[in-house]
Amino acid sequence: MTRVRSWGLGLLGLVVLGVVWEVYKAVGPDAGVKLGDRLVLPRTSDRAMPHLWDIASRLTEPALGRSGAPLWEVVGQACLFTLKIAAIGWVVGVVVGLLLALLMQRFRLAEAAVLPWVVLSQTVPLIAIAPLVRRWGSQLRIGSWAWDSQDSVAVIAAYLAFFPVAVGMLRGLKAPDATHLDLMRTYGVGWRTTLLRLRLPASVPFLLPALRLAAAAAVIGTVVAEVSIGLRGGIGRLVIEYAQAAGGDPAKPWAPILGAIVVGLVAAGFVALLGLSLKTYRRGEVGA
Amino acid sequence: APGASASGSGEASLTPVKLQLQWVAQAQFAGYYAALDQGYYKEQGLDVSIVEGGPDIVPQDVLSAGDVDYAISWVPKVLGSIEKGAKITNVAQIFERSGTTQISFKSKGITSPADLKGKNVGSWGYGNEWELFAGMQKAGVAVGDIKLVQQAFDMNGFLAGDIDAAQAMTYNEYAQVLESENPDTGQLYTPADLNVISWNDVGTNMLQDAIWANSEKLSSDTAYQDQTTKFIKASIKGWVYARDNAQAAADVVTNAGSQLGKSHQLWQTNEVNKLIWPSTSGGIGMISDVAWSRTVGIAKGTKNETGATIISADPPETAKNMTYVEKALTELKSEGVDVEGKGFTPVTVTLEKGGA
Amino acid sequence: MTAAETRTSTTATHASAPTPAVHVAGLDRVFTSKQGSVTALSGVDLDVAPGEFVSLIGPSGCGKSTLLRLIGDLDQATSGTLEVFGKRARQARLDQDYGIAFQQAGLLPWRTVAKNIELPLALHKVGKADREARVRELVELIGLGDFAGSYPDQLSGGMQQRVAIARALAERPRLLLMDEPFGALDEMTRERMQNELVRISAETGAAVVFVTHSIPEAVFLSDRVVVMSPRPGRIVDVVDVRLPGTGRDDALREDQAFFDAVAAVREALHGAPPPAARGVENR
Amino acid sequence: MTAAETRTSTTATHASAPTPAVHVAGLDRVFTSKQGSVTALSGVDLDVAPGEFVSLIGPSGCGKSTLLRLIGDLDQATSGTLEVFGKRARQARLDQDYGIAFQQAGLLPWRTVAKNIELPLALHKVGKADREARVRELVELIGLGDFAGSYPDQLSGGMQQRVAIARALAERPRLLLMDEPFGALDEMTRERMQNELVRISAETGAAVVFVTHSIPEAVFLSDRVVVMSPRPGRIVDVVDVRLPGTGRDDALREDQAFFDAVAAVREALHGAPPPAARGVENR
Amino acid sequence: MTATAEAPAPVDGVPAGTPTVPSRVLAPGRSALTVAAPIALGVVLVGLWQLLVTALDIDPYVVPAPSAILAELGDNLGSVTSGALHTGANALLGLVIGTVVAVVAAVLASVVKVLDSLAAPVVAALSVMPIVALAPVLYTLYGASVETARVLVAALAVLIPVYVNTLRGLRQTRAVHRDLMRAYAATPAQQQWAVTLPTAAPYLFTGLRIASSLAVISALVAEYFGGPIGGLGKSITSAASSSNYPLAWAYVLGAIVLGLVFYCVALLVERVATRHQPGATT
Ligand SMILES: Nc1ncnc2c1ncn2[C@@H]1O[C@H](COP(=O)(O)OP(=O)(O)OP(=O)(O)O)[C@@H](O)[C@H]1O
Ligand SMILES: Nc1ncnc2c1ncn2[C@@H]1O[C@H](COP(=O)(O)OP(=O)(O)OP(=O)(O)O)[C@@H](O)[C@H]1O
Ligand SMILES: Cc1ncc(C[n+]2csc(CCO)c2C)c(N)n1
Ligand SMILES: [Mg+2]
Ligand SMILES: [Mg+2]
Repeated sequence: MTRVRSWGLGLLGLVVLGVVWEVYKAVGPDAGVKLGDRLVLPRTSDRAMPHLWDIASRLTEPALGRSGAPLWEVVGQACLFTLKIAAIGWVVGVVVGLLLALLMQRFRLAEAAVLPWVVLSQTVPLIAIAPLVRRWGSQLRIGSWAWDSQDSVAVIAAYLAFFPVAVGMLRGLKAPDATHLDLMRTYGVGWRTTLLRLRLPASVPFLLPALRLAAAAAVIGTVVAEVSIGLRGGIGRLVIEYAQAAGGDPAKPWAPILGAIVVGLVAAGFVALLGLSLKTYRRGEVGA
Repeated sequence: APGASASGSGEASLTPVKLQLQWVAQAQFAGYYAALDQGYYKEQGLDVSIVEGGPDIVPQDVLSAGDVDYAISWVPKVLGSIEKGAKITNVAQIFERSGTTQISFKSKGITSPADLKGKNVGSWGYGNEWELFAGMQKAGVAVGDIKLVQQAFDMNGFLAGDIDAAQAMTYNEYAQVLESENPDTGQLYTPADLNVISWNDVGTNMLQDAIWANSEKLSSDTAYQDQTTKFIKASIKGWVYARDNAQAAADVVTNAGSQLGKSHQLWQTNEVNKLIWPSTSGGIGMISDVAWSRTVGIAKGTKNETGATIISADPPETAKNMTYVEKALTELKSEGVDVEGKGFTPVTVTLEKGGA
Repeated sequence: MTAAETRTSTTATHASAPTPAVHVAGLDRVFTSKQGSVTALSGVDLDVAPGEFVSLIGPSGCGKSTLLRLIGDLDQATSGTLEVFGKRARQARLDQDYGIAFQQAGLLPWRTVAKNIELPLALHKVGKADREARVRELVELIGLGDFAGSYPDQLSGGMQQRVAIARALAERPRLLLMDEPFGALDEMTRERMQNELVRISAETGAAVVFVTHSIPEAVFLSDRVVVMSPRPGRIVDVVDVRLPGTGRDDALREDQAFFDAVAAVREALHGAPPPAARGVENR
Repeated sequence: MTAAETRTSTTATHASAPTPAVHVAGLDRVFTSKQGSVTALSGVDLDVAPGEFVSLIGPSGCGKSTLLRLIGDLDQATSGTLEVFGKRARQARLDQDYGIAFQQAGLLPWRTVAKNIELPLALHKVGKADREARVRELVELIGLGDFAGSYPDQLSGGMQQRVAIARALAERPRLLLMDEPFGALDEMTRERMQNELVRISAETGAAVVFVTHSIPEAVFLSDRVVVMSPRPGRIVDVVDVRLPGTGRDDALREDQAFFDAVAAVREALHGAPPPAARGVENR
Repeated sequence: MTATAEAPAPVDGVPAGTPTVPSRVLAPGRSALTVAAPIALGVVLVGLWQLLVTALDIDPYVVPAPSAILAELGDNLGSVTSGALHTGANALLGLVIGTVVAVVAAVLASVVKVLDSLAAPVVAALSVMPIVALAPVLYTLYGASVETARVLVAALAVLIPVYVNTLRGLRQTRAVHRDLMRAYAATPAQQQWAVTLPTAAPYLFTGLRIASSLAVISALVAEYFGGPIGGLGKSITSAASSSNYPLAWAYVLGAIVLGLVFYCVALLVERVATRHQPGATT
C-alpha cells in the first residue's frame, strides 16, 4: 500500500520534472534568463533543450555507425559493457577497501598513518591518473594474459570504489558496543573470532550504504575513465562520440546520459538486493 | 574488438604490430583501416592491430613507452615530446596539408587572423592550437587580445554564438556545423553561411598526421627497420585505396566501429584525401623541406597563452628519417602504384542532418 | 543502632574458606588522561568466598564498575593483588571461571535468544548436542521457552536482561559478575528478576559479585554488602546482612530484620546515623 | 491497616476550589495501530487544585505519561473532558499556563545552560533585559550560577535535570507537569533534587502533576498520590498523603507517618495488603 | 556522487544510567601520532618513489620523479596558484550554490513529505550518475564561454551528499524536543530555527565535508569538456599532451592541495558544529 504510494509519487515526480522541462522550454526565452550578465536559467533552443519526445523518439531511430541498430540498443550494449567493467572495479574496490579497513581497525598506527592518505587519494583528479594507469598496466604481461585498457578502466573504477568501503567499513568495525567487546574479551577469544562473530556482523549496517556508494562510485569511475582513455564499447566513449553529433542531432547526446543513469541504478539495485540477504544483521538499525 | 586485428589462426608467421591512433576510429585514419581490411598488412607479413586513442592518450608517449610499434600524431605535438626526451622518429609524413581552420559565421565578419582581436576564440588545446597562435602572431594579434575558450567535443558553443571563431578540422568539425540546422531557416547551414580561415592560406600551417617510429629500435634493430618499410608500404597502399575508393574506405571505417554517420564519414574520407593528394613532395609520406622548416620555425617562435613555445631548439636529426618511406615508395612505384595522385579529383559529398 | 553495630564488620575477614572465589588486596586503579589522573580505586581489600553473594554499593563514580572490571580482567589494576579462585585474573578469564552480565543486556541483535545464550558455548567449541541441551535448559530457567527463536528487539527490557543472565550462566561459572543488571527495569519486573536471581544463584551455588545502586536490592540479595565511597574509591564498610535462618523470599521484604539491615547499609553509605533507627531507601 | 484505610479516599473529591488547575472527567485514550488498539486510559477522573502537588504512580504502561501528555495537549484524548484552569488544554498550552519537564532533561545541546533556560522566554518574545534577569534568578535557584555559560555536555545528569526544571519554571507557570524527571539520577542527587523541588513548588505556589515510579518519592513530595493500574489504564485509588502540619523536610523521610503513607500507597498499588503494616519500597 | 557511509541514525535518547566512563579515552600522545604517522608514511613512500625513479632511470611519462615535480612546481608556482584560484573559485561557488539548494530542498522535503517522495527518483538518479557526463549538455545549456557550466557541475556533485545528509539530520529531531516546542506553542518557523535545523546541522556539515573535495574534482573535470581556459584541469591535460609530465603533476599537486584545503576547512567547520552534540555523526 505505502509501497505502491511511494512508487506512484516517484513516478509522479518524474512526470512533474518532465512537465517543468517542457513548460520552461515553451515559455523561457531561447537565450535563457540572465541575472546581471550571468545566465541563471538555461537556454531553451532545440539544440540546448530538445523536446522530451524528441529524445524518446531519437532512441528508437538508428544510431548510425555500422549496425544500423536503434540508438537504445546501441546505448544498451554500452550499458552492459560499462556495467561489466564497473562490476569488476566494484569487486576489486570492495576487497581493497575491506582489507584496508581491517588493517586500520587492527592496528591503530595503521589507521593513523593510512587514513589521511585514503582521504587524500580521492582528491587526485582521475583524468590525471587514467592515462598513467593505462601506461603502467601495459607493462604487465603474465603468461598469455596481457593487460588491456578495460583493466585500466576497472582499476580506475576500483580507485573510486574502495574509498567509501574503507571509511564505512572502518566505522562499522568500530561500531560494536564497548559491552559487546568486553563480552568477547570475557570469553577469552582473540581478534579473529571477535572479528568474525562480532565486528563483521555489527558492521553490516555501515557496510551496506558503503557498498551502495561504492557501486555508484564504480560506475562514475568507469565512465570518466572511458572518456579519458577513449575506451571503445562503453557509455563514456559514446559521450565523446555522440557529442560530435550534438549540433545536427541534439537529442543524441542525451542517450548516453540516460544510459549512465540506468547503469548506476542497476548497480545500486544490485546492492539493495544484497542488503536484503543480510537483513538479519540489520535488526539493530533504527528505521532508516 | 571487431576489426582490430587481422590475425588468422593458421598464420603464425605474421609479425604482430600495434599502431596507436591519435583519436578514436574515424576516416581521418581511413588509410590504415583500409590497409587492414584489404589485407595489405598481411601481404607484408604484418599482423597489425590498431589501437584507438582518446582525449588523454598521447600517442607519442605510448610509442616511447614501447606499448606500440608505431603511432599517428601531429608533428608539432611530437616535437615538444621529443624535446622532453621522447626518442621517436617521423618515418612518413602522410598529410601534406593542414586540415585546421578557424571558422566563424559570416555575420561576425572574421575573414583574417587580424579580425580575431577582441573575439571569443575557440581551440581544443592539447597541442592543436599552435597554428592559430602562429597565425595570430603573424597578424600582430597578441594572445591577450582574444578571449581563448577551450572547445568541447561538440560544436554547440560555436552554433550558439558563445564562440565567435571556432577551431574546426575541415574533415570533422566543419562538417559538424554543416550537418546542423540553422534555426532561422530550418535548413542545414551551408558553406555560404561561414567564413573560413585556413592556415594553409595564412601560411602558418604545420605538418599534421605522420607515422612515428621508435628511434632507438630504428637505429639498432634491423628487423624493425625492415618491418617499418613494410608497414609504411602497406599503409600507403591503404591510403591509395582510400583515394581511389572513397566510399568503400569510408564504409571500412564505419565497419571498424566508428559511430559517425555515413555522409559524415564519406565527407571526412574525402577531406582527408584532399590533405594528402595530390602529393607535391615526391610521393605520399615524403616531407618537403619547406614544410618541415616552417613547422619547426613556428614551433620555436610561437608563444601560447602561458608564454611557452613548443620547443626551444632545433629538433635532433633523428626527428625525421625518410629512408623507409623512400624505399617503400620505390617499391610501390615499381609495382605500378600511383603514389602521387596527380590526377586526384575529390568526390562531391552531400552532408545529411546529423551526418546520417 | 545496636542492630547496625552488630551487623557491621569493618574488615573483610571471610578468608576462612580454602581458596576464595575472589581475593583482592591493596588494589589501586588510577586512570591517567590528558586532563589529569583519577584515582578510581585506592587500597581495596575484599575476599569473596565460593558460593557467597556480595553486593557493591556506593554513589556514582565510586569505582564499583571499575572493581568489577578488574576482577573480570577487563581492565588492569595499577597496583595490588587480585586473584580469582587462586589464579591471576587473566588466567581465570581464559579458563572461563566467571560469567558476566552488564547493566545493558548487551545481546547481539542479529542472534536469536537461543543463539545469544549459545554464544559462549559456541565460541568454546562445545559440541552441538550439548549446546542445544544447555540452551533448552537455560531458556526454561529464565522462563522464555516460547521465545527461543525471537530476536532481542522483539523482547521487553526485562526479558532481554534475563537472556543476558542466562548467557552469563551458560558455562556454569563458579563466579558471576553483575554490574547493575536490573538498573533499567521497572519496579515489578525488577522484583521478579531479583527473586529469580536468588533462585538461580542458590541452585548453581555460584559466588556472585553484584553492583547496584539500590540499598534494598543489595540487602535482599546479598550475604554481605560492600559499601564504597568515591574519590578515591575505597571500601568504607562491609555489612553482613544475612541472618542465619532467613530465606530470601518475598516475606523477607516486609521483615523487621530486612528494614534493620537496610538502615544499617543506609547509615554506612551516608556516613551519619539516621534520625530514627529504621533507615529506609528513599526512592 | 487502619492508617491505610483512613488515608485512602476512593474518589477524587477535591473540586471544592473555584477553578481547578486540572479538571479531568471520563477521559479515554485509545491508541489504534496496525497491530490493533491499546486502551491507554479509560474513564479517568481527576481534579488538581491550584497549588496542589499530585503524583501519578503505577506500573509501567499504565498510562501515566499518556495522561500527562493529554493535560499538556501533547496528545489528544479519544473522549472525555479535560480542562486546564477552566480552559481547553490547547488554549492553556497556547497561553503557556504550564511548564513541563520530561524524564530526559531534553536540553538543546547547542545552547548553554543560560540559553536553554532562556528558550521559552525567547520564543515568547520576552524583552532581553527581563529575560536576562529571569535567567540569572533561575540559575541561582537551581544552584548552577557558575555554570550559566556551560554546555549541557559539560554537566552531569543531575545538573542537566536541574536546568530542565529551571526551564520549566522560566515563565512562572501556575502548573508544572513533570514526567519522571528524576528517573535517571542516582540516589543522592535524587534526594537533593526532591528537596529542591519541594522548595521551589512551595515558593512559586504552582500546582504540580508529577509522574514517578518510586513510592517514597511520591509520598515525600505529594499532597495526594494517584495510583493507576494498567490495561486499560485507570485510576484505582487516590491516597491523601499530606498530614496537616507535616513539613516536607528530610526529617519526614524517617517519620512514622511517612512509612505509613508509603505502606498505604504500596497496598493500593499492589492490590493486596502487605504482610506487615509498614510497606517499603523495594529498590 | 561519492558520499561517505551513512551511519544508522543515532538512537533517540541515551539510555538512562549510561556508564560514567567515556567509551574511548584518548591515550596520551595519540594526537601527536595522528600527525606524525601519516607524515612519516608519506615521507617513506615519496622517498621510495624518488629512489625507484632515480635508480631504475624511469622515464617521466611512466612516472616523473618527485624532485622533478617539485622543481616544476617551483618554476611554475604562479601558474599553478592562479590555476588553483580559478578552479577553486568555481568549486567554491558550486559548493555554496549546491549546499544552499540542497539545504532548502531538504527542509522542504522534511516539512512536506510528498516532496520527498516526488524527488526520490531524481535523487536516486543523480546520486548514481557521473555528473561529468552532464558536462557537455550543461555547456550547451549555459554557454561554452562562461564558467557557469563548471559551477553547476560542482553544485550538482555537492547537491546529493548534502541533501541526503541534511534530510537525515532534519529527521533526527528528538521526540522530547518536539514535545517541548509544542508545549511552548512554538510556531513552525520557530521550531525549525530552535530545534530542527540545529539538530540537523552536524549532519549537514558531514555532508558538506564529503562534498567539499568532490566540488573541487568536479569543477576540475568539467574543464575537460570545454570553457574558458586558466584552470587546473586544462593545465593538467595540456601539460600532459605535450609530454611535460612533471609539470602536469605539479598541477595535479595543486589540485590535491586545493582539494585538501576544501576538505580541511569543511572538517574544521564540522568539528566546530558538532562540538556539543555527542555521537551525532561520522
Ligand atoms: N577508562 C577510564 N578513563 C578515565 N577515567 C575512568 C575510566 N573508567 C572509569 N573512570 C573514572 O573512575 C571513576 C570510577 O568509575 P566507575 O565507572 O567504576 O564508577 P561506578 O561506581 O561504577 O559509577 P556508576 O554507579 O555511575 O556506574 C569515575 O570517576 C570515572 O570517571
Ligand atoms: N503513541 C502510542 N502509540 C501506541 N500506543 C501507545 C502510544 N503511547 C503510549 N502507548 C501505549 O499506551 C500505554 C500507556 O503508555 P504510557 O507511556 O502512558 O505508560 P506509562 O505509565 O508512562 O509507562 P512508563 O512508566 O513505562 O513510562 C502503553 O501500553 C503504551 O504501549
Ligand atoms: C580533448 C579534445 N577535444 C577535442 C578534440 C578534437 N580534435 C582535435 S583534432 C581532431 C581530429 C583529429 O583527431 C579532433 C576530433 C581533441 N583531440 N581532444
Ligand atoms: Mg558503573
Ligand atoms: Mg511514562
